[in-house]
Amino acid sequence: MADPRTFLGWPLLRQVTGADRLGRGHAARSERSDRLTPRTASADRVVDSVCPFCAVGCAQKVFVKDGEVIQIEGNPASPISRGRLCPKGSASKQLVTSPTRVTKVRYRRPYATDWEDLDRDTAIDMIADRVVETRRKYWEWEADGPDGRRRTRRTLGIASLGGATLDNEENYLMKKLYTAMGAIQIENQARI
Amino acid sequence: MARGEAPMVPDVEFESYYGRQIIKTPTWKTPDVPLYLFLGGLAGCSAVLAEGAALSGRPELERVTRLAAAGGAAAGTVALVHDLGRPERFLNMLRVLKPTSPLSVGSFILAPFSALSGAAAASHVTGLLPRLGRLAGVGAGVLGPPLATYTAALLGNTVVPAWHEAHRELPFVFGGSGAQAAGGLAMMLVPLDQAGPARRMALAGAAVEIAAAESIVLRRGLVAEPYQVGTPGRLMRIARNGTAAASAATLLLGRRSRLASAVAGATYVAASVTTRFGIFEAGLASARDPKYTVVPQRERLARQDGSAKMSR
Amino acid sequence: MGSLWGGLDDVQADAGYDADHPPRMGFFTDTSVCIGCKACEVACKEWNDVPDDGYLLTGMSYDNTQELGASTWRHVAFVEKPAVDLGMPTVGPPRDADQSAASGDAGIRWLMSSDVCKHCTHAGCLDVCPTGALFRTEFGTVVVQPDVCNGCGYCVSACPYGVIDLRKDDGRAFKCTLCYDRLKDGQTPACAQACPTESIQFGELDELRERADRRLAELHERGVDVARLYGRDPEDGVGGDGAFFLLLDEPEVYGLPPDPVVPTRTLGSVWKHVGYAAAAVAGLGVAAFSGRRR
Amino acid sequence: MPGLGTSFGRGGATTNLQDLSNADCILIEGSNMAEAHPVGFQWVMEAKRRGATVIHVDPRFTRTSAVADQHVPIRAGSDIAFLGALVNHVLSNDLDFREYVVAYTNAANVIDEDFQDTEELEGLFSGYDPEAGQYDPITWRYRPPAEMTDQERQRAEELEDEERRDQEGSRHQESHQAARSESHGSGGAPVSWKGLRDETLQHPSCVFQILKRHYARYTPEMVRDVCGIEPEQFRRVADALTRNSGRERTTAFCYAVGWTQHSVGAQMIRTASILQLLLGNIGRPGGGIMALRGHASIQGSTDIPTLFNILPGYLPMPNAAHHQSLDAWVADDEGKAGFWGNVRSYAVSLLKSYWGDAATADNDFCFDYLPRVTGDHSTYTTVKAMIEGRCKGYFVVGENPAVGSSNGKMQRLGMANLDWLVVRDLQLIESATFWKDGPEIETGELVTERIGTEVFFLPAASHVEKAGSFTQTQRMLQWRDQAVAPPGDCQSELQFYFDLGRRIRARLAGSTDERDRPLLDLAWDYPLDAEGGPEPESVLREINGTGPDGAALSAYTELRADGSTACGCWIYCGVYADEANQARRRKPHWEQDQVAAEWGWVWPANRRILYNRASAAPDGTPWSERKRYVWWDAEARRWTGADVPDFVPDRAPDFVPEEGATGPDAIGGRDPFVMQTDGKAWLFAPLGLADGPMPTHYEPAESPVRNPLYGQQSNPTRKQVRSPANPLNPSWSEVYPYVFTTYRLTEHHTAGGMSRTLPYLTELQPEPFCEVSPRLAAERGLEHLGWATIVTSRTAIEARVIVTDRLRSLRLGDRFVEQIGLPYHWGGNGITTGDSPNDLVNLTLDPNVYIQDKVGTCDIRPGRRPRGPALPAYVADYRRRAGIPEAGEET
Repeated sequence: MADPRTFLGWPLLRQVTGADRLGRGHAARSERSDRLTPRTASADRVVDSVCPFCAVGCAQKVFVKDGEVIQIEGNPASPISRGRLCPKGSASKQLVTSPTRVTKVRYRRPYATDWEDLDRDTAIDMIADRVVETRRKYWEWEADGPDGRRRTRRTLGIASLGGATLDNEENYLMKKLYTAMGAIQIENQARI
Repeated sequence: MARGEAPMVPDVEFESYYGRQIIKTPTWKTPDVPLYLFLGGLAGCSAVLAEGAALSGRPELERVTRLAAAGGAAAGTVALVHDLGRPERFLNMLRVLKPTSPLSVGSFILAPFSALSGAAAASHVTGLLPRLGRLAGVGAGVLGPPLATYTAALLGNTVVPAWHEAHRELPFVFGGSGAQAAGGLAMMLVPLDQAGPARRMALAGAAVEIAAAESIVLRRGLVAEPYQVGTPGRLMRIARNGTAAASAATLLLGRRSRLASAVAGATYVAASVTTRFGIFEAGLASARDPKYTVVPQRERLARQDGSAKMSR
Repeated sequence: MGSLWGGLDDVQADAGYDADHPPRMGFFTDTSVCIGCKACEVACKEWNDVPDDGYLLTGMSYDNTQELGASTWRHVAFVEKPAVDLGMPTVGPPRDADQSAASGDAGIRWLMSSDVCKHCTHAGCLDVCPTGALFRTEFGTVVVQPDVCNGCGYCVSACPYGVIDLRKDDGRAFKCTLCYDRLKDGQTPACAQACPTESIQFGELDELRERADRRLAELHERGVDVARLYGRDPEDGVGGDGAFFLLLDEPEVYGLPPDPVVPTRTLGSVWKHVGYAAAAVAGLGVAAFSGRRR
Repeated sequence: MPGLGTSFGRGGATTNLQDLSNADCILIEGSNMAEAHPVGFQWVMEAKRRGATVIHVDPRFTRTSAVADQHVPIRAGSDIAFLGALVNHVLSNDLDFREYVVAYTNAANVIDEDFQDTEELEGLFSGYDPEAGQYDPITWRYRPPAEMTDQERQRAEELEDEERRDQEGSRHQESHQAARSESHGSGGAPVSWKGLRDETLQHPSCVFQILKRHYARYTPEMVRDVCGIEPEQFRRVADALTRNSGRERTTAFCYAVGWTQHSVGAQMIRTASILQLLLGNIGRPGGGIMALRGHASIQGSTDIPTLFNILPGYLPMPNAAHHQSLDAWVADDEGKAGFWGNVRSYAVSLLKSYWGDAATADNDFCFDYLPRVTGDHSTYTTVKAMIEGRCKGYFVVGENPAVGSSNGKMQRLGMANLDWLVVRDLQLIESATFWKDGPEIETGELVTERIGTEVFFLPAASHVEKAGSFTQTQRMLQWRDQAVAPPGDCQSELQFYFDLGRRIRARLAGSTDERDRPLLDLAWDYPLDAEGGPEPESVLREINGTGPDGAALSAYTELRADGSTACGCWIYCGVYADEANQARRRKPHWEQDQVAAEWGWVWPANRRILYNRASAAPDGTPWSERKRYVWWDAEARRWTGADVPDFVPDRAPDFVPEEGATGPDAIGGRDPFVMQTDGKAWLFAPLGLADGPMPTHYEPAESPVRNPLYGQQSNPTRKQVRSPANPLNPSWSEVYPYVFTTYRLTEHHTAGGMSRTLPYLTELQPEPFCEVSPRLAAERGLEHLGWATIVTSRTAIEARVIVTDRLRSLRLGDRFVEQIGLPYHWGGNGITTGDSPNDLVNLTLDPNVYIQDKVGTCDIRPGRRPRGPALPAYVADYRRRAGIPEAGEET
């Protein structure tokens, strides 16, 4: 309520002098209630997105303020979802701003009992080394087929799982790189 | 007319959502609120006694009752503020005056009463500004009865079945109980010769309280059940018996034995406190079991022969 | 002055708003199309930053949320009932009627309903709130002002539906605000926007009531006799709800009171008896001194 | 996919979600749509509001059943018996939409005289090789047309030799078969000619009569004994379907993993396809088959596959036994009728987008750079390879096999035997921490200090921290803009894999080894965005394809085989038409009609309902005013209507292709299924499916009952993963008497990584539970909210018990079958944890797509499961009592 000390702000006065004699509405309003606006009204920008959970493809509006996601809700313009979301889609803000999200690389040494830190650049270098090494070690030019040895030009040492939650562009680059690498044991959720 | 454990009403058939309660259990904390109910009654009636004592020249009685009024009001206010979820915002109680809210009306009774009874007691004790003190005392006396009885509206104006059904009797229970407490306290602390009015106040209050309380407990229908069974039932019986005993002692020995008067007074006060706890617990019990909400409402609907309460 | 119970056409005017106030907004929840997905529960919490309140498997069918409260402003109830007491013959081939309430082979009925604050025409919580924290908004909804509420808890005992409650670690009372901030910006409340099957419909209360009447007639015509409206009648014990329902069973099956009444309806009698009692106490006081000297 | 692919020519949903609102009847089976696709379900409710009948067939009474008009409880895994009986009902009562069936399906085609049906061979088709466990489809072919031109006869012999060489030559032709079946995601299986047709449907060997005989024994009484469905309710469903089909009314089917995850999964979808074709609902508004995909972009991850047996656009991965040159690789389909006939231009364009300028005509456009497959390299076989130490490095990207994949123990045992493992996800999922707190650590089967796997956990960017496109269940590509930058070390897969590729190429820069040419010649330079990753829209543009002048193409018909065009995925060509990201279009639906063609982009060619030529009668006029959709505009001599016509735009309805025409020219005016080599929808599939031309009921690998229809108990061509870690429960065993089925809850997401870590979702469904019927609860002494242990020969898990009438005890003949429901979201990590039901599941795979049978048998006991080493002992004791040999050779 207005600071009781400023006599004029006292709601009781508004109640007695105004139309809200029982003090159940207009007289009882606080300044905060008068100034109240939705946080999305002050967003820096609204970005068009799509829910990451299931394949219905509900369109989402992502409100951003000061580089942070402040709200994710359905986009009424979508002919598929008409602005609606399910419980998972409605929890998208919590998904992307979850405090338990990992934001640092974790590394586990062989036989170790716990994680340790590792900076990302080094980690990707180490992974690249391992890919090249494992590819070389398990490279196979030919394999026995029903009609004798046939050229296969591949490695069975490297496998990959994943992508139904990923973008088409990501799946494309992964398949392109793996294929050029000769890795063929590539799979994703289409199989489970 | 001791009432056994067995409820007066047989088990009833009704549907519910997995047996869960429909209304919320009141969030008022015990002992804060039952104590506040008692202190309000004590302070209010003590202020009335104080005025009587001042007018009839009973200095001992006046001193005790003025202190009781001021002390009771102060303690009550502390209990009330302590019960708040955000005690630091207690002043918001005076933001608006809402006749639809007994607690809002009550705040505008308690606040001035506390000030006036405090001033009266202070002036009486220190002797400063006697005339102003007397004037404050009169004010407190005037606000006494409302302070003692508005708390019944506080409970009566809820959806808690046990309280709401008893909204006609509760004011008399609280008023009587307040008088009984004020009288009792005075009987304890005031010499016999000046305690006559206290005794009479206590006796009359007790009579009113017992009559009103019994009409609640003995009421036909399910909603009286919380006052009969379990802890609330026991508390109500203890209070009633205590009050009755105190009244008997007062009538027989009240005027002659200082000790008897004190014991009776104490019993009166104790019984008054017990009544408040009994009524408070009965309310909680009636909120926790959905049958006390559903069955009476179903009966009410049936009585109106299913008129289009709900358009089919 | 202001009316205390019974029908009331313009709740905003009654609360002191001038004539150009917006129309009264509300919810109509058609539980016959609710699929129990709880999107409303999550969307509400996500928008209003309502804290999560407990991970407990209750065994109450798919309802682990249990009830409305200070940290649950939307609660989807689940009731599994044998289809037999449908008030309709279940033996033999069902008519082509819309059997949305029943599985065609008389096996089972699974009722689902998203419960919410009723934003009553005569709101017990609003009436008893001593600080004016609870107030009637320009949209006719009932909202707690968190900067005013001091947690006295009186509203909790005055709500006939058991909706509002104090939040344990916060002390203040909380409940659905019908997204008061979104309404100020012309937006749809978060739960109504999320609801996949538009079981929760938001709009002007008058228009919602007409829509509900049409839907009820449509269901009755299809043989779903158990359908009834709850809280639509402006003459009921709370003067009609701002958020009313189409149910498929008795209200108490969903945990709703069959005949809710705002306590304020009997306040007159309450104050009258308090007055008598006060007078009695005063009388006692006088009598106490008028007798013999001792 | 092959279920739809072989039937209609494309492996995607034939319709879209909004169109369901035009249906007069909707059958939802193998799906719990209200719970798994709640927002899509609004369209079913829209149809219901307009008076449509909604039928839900599901082992459990779910939230879909609650609002359905009819719930039909069915024994999990017995769908083909139910659907087959519906086919039988339609055929034996002549309730089919005859004009549609004769014109648009291969009902009239006469099949080879050597063909023998399961009725004659006790549950097997002709051509079964018991030793290899595979079929030789040669006897399933169309009988050649009476008179054939010399050219046709010569072509026929040529193809026949090729077929014979294929079959005899390659014993291990599984992947050939699988690749062929899976590759019909787009482009039906090739048959050499249009075959002899008897449009009166009387010829004893015509498809129509073969179907009649095949399903003759699928009677309502048989359905009661196999599925537990009362005949009276079966008839109600049959009436609802037939009453709501034909010229004036249409019925739609919706299905999801309830059909795909079976050892006969593809055939379940085939039965639905046959039924919808007989009822004449395919290609029409309010009709079709809505394949409800699970993950956000599962359709996308098969169109542009991170899968072992296909390349983008369903081009098959070259097979070592057959494809040692570009010509050999495209020979199977080149020249056949239908758009799939242009496969060479699609293949060359893909190679150009992979290897750019290095791919020239004289080096077969770098065809030789492609690695070749030699059989089944699916995930379960790969995991077996890991356990046997043959696979050493593993990337797990946005997936959680430790909980999501079946036989979880095998997954973890495999990962424990790797050299290195890279996991990329938002949260620390069970697949990343199995070495620390996996179930096997508790039982002692694995010891942390003895697990040598080096594990890298790299945090991923969320869907709002990267731009990109998903392909949704209705084949729609929708673009997401980037809202905020990824926090900390998080990065998108685009950034990670581009960077990884760059570093690998740097390490091989100087190499002269032939092995490294594909990496060094890879077209891997993309314009970079602010964060240093490839510009996502540039990758989409590459997928769309570019012409000789580098400009974005607008239709796959512009692709050329001479290397002048490049295209990352031919079926997505058009998504970047006019140099604009069509997937990013957001025209509000209130500014469009219900088809809403200007929102996002749908493959192929932004067509929303596939095969929509069939929404018009053979003469090109709409079947009815009520169901008008696409029709022939005689004046403009073009097909027109509410959607992009799925036909050659200016080809008249009465057009008859000349002899020997190939590719699109061979499509006749009455051939709506333009991707099929004979332009007709296949009731009978002469080729393309590993387990038979017509769906046949077989019991799941683990079943409580004998197959009442045939001596053949399970799918004869099912793929068994033989490993000590994958023992099978013997069927109709008293030790494992109950059936269990796993499923999802609305409140959680698949393996739980994206929902069990969120408070708002976890509080809605906080603990793992199993659903049992009151009768089973009484039989086994299970208490509501008490604990239960569920055990199979793989392992035992515990879960809280929910006793509910929604699980019905099904009466099969003279006995009861009890089914136990198990939501599978839980695992060792997250706000609430629990055992993973997928640990119970055995690995018996569908021969076409290698998906596991999610149904199995089990036992259930009250109380919590044993802890520590006592658990494997408890499970082993069960195996012993069931007579399963310990870790020895599979019987």
